[in-house]
Amino acid sequence: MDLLYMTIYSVIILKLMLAGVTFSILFERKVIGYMQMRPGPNRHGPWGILQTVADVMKLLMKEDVIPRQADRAIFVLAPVIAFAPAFTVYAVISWSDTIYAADLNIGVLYFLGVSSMTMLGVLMGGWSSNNKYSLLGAIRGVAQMISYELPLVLSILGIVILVGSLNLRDIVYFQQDIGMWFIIPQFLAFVIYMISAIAELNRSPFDLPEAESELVSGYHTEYSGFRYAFFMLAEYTYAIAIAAFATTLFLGGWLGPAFLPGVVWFLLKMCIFMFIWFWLRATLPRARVSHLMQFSWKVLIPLALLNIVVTAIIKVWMGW
Amino acid sequence: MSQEVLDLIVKKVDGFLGEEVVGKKPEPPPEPEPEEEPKAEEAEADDPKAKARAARAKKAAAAKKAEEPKPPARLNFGKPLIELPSEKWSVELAELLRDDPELQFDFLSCITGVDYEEHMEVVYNFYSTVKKHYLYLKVITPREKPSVVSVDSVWKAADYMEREIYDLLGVDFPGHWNLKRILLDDGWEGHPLRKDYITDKKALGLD
Amino acid sequence: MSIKTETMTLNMGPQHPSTHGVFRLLVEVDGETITKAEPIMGYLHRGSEKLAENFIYTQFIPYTDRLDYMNAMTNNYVYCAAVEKLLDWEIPERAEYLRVITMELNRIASHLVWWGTYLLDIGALSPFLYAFRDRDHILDLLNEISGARMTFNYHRIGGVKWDAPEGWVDKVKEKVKVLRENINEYDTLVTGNEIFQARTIGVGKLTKEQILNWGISGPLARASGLKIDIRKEEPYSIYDRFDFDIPTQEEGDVYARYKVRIAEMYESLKIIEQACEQIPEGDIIHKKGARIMMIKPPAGEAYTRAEASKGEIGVYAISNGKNKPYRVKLRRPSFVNVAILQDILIGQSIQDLVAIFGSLDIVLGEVDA
Amino acid sequence: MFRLLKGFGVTFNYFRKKNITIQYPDEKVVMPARFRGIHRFFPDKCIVCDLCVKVCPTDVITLTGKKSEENPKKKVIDTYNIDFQGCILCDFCTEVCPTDAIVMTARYNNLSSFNRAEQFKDIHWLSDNHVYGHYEESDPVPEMGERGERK
Amino acid sequence: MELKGFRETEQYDPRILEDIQKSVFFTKLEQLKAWSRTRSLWPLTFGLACCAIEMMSTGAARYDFDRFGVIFRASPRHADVMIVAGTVTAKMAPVLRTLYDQMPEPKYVISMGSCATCGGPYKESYSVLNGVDRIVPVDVYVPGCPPTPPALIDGVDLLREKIRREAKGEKVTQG
Repeated sequence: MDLLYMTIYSVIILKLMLAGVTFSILFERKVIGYMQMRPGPNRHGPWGILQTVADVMKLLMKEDVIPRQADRAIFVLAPVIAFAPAFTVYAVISWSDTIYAADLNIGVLYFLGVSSMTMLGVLMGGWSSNNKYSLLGAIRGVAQMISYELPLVLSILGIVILVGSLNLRDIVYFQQDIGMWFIIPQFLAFVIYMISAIAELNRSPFDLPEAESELVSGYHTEYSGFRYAFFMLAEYTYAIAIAAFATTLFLGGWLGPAFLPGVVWFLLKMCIFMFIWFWLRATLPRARVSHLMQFSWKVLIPLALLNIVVTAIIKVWMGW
Repeated sequence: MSQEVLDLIVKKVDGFLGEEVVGKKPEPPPEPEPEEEPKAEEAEADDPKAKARAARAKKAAAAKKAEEPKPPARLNFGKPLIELPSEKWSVELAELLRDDPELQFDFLSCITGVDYEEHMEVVYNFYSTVKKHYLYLKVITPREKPSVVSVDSVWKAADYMEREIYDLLGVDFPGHWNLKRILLDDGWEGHPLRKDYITDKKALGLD
Repeated sequence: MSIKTETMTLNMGPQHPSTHGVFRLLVEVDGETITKAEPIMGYLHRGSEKLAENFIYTQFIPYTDRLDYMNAMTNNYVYCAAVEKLLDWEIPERAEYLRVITMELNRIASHLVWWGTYLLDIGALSPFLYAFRDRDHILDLLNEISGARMTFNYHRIGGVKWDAPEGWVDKVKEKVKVLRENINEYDTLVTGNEIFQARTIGVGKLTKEQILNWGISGPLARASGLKIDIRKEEPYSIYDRFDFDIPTQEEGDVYARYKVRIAEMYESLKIIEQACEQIPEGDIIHKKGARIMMIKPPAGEAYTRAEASKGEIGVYAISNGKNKPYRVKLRRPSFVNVAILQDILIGQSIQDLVAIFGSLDIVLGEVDA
Repeated sequence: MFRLLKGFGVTFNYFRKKNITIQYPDEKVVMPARFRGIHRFFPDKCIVCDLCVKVCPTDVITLTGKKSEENPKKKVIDTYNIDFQGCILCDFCTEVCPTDAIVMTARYNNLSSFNRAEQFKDIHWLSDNHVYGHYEESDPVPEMGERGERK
Repeated sequence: MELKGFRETEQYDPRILEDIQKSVFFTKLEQLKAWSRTRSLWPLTFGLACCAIEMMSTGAARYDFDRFGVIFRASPRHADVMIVAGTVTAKMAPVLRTLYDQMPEPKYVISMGSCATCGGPYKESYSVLNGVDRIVPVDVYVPGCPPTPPALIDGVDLLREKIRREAKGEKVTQG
């Protein structure tokens, strides 16, 4: 019986995710458009709803070009490796009190472990397409990934210490008990988490792996048609996953005043995160790779360690 | 003001070259037979015939003045201009122009290549940001194998400009560190800015 | 034991998002630091100088628009000034004022395009859109007076083509106020931004000797402390009647060039305001200049220089008395400034390459003539 | 860090402001009266003086004149065509035309075509091109004087 | 609306045809594909000269290309229309041809400006290719030097018209 529930759940989530990605791409183009005094896509469908649908359909029908010198097997496998972990991560996220898939007691560890595999897809894509720009993009992606995985994990440790368990649902319940979202006591951890999450997603101002102006299109320069669509799908699925993860950790998942059901609260908070990322993309210039690395090793990791020490002291002293 | 600058330059360059190249006065043209109009007739030049004759005389005088040999050092629109044959133009003279405390031509503004059917000319425009004065230097080379000493070791600005003149006019610059075509394709034959270059688009496959 | 590494040649080919057109840069890279850089050009060489030799004098004016298509007015001006020097004509007052106003407006538009595309290269998306909004304001003004958006073909030998439609000068005055506010807003958006400063301060330094030796002019030279601006060195047209100063910086790095260009925009606004006050009435073209087919300068050669937004633009016009120029040489600032790439890039890293190249403000129509 | 956040303020209040886009196909773009768009030809004014053919840098104007019936001395225009694929809209032809026979309208669009031949416009097309940009005939045709012509 | 897909329409009762015309949104698969292709035309940033700046100002805030789903892509692999904006010189022609070959199949070319259409002001120059259709099949020619942004938007609309007509099986004359 549980297996049936799981398969139906995963099929529904896959469909919702495809719709979610399409509309978040449209949402991004509209938000960035309005920030630049232009309406963004509005001619195809009311408010441009059908725009990304048309984009995806067109990409599916494009000719599938695989460069001759490219390493065929890895070239084909790279988008799948990039998408699969980004999607399997949804098993752990609980959308509301009742709607959730697996109540793993090592939820946080599972999330972080699986999500660090997406970078493998980027590296494979960059290396196998036998193009100097994508190789540079992939190498930069890996360097950025390694140096921002640490502050991401360390910043979450603060919460794990307070809650005492890795289970995501316990974290939300804990926030319900103390009646305060973790963003207030753990504000430093929240800032560190946000910055390293942006670096994790390769989004601006850390979008070095696919820096349009320097490396043509970074690691997915040689990908065309639906393989490129797959990479975009992986990128946005992973973005929605990180937004969901951040809401459960810092903004108290589905908690919220009763007049709206839990799921709606959860989705609203995710949209706030998405909006902030699009806002960043519209405003900030791109950071240099060397600054990126220094910023992570010299600033974020010490701050994260400090945060852990302070939370440990508070936990023992306050006896939460 | 620019007249003294011209004399100063002429003194310096001749001093350096050791013989009167720039400073020599042009030998007077063969004695022109006197055919000036008597002034009196000019006065009542109201009838059209006399006025036409006066206009024609004025134009003839201007034409005569034009092709009588100009002195190699003169003022061209208020700026000193000197002419040198290509053998006299050397890197040491260029360094003199740049490093001499009175001249200090440190800014090489522009180099122009010109193809006059009988000879070719390379015109250097100098400007001194310190002394705020100018110099036009024309180097004349024969048309068959035009070659002018390259000054890119003195002013790095000359590097690309000389390559462009080599590319479009075919003037060779011995001493240039990598003299090859800059604007046209490497396999291009002929130098387009020469007067005898026929643009045949069909042959080039462009039409 | 040292790992045996060999250098990789990276080809920023003719079609690359941040090369502002068709410019190829062969870069030898050892890891991320550049060891050798060789610009390859000529992908847009259209041979304008050869065409000039079989046009009458006025027919070449639209071709000067297409050299530096960001700053077409100054190109028009410098070609017309060269022929006027050969003819030694007196230009009527009102024509000179209209020339100065249109040139300064075009300089601001050119700096705005540079500002927008430069920040797009560094990664910020929205400044590009704000810059083009303001540029459209200026282009509408220039469209009203000259009839075209970018290739104005407005100056004529001996003056300008048309008088300003009535009410145009007041429109310019309002637009100057709007532009001043917008440029202040750009300062808050970008100049203080820490990420932008981290990317530009101390990158791509140029010393005074390098500048003079390579013949660099314009904002690049002024960013390294050299106070040379042809509007002050050799005041052409009526620039000696306006009081404006020459913004310079000392460091000579990419951030200094950025600040010099932003300051220059304010100076141009000042010049436009003064010109709009003092503009007199009168005819707008020399009496013999109206018939454009009859212009036949006496034999001679003349070199005129002007301060374009990229640097010193010069025309060396040689005429042999016929109505067709014998030779027109265009001294293009981008062509001279691009040579510095071989020197400035050594030892920098690839991400700085885009920042340094953007700060040179190269326009390919001008590099390849 | 503070200057970084001011940047966010700038983009956010653009987010609130009305956007400045001209929804082109629906809203029409009004070009100034003096805009150099597609030509308009007045056959009766033309005296076949060939000046526009001589002055055009890209020689896109071709015309043939014929003897007029009333007085054999005068000439009347027979065919007059402009090849818009080569025309660079430099407006020299209208400048040299002594009788203002060829004039530039403010029409800037819908001339793109599938093949190059369609852009070769003959005398009939040019003379009834009184659609200025998107103004219909009813809109005031800008008179010569108003455009500040320096005739 | 004349029903192209129905072979013999006589033998049906006219009232039925009436209903079909009114109610059924007739979607042959080909027209559906054309619908999605016209709605998202991704041009390759291929700016050569002055026309490139007009193309950029078409992409800017005032005449927004993004409304039509037109995003400028840097890599030829992602692009499906190539707007040749500027003068194609002899040195640039092979590069343009390789870029065109690198683009995946349903690709179109818009020749923007008189330089790309027939060499424009530089027709007699020694190094300029007279018209880009010597090396690449061109779908739409946009005249002007440079064409104003609305003229470029018209050109893209015309290309859309061409894709729709070809989807209906009608052969559109080649340049």
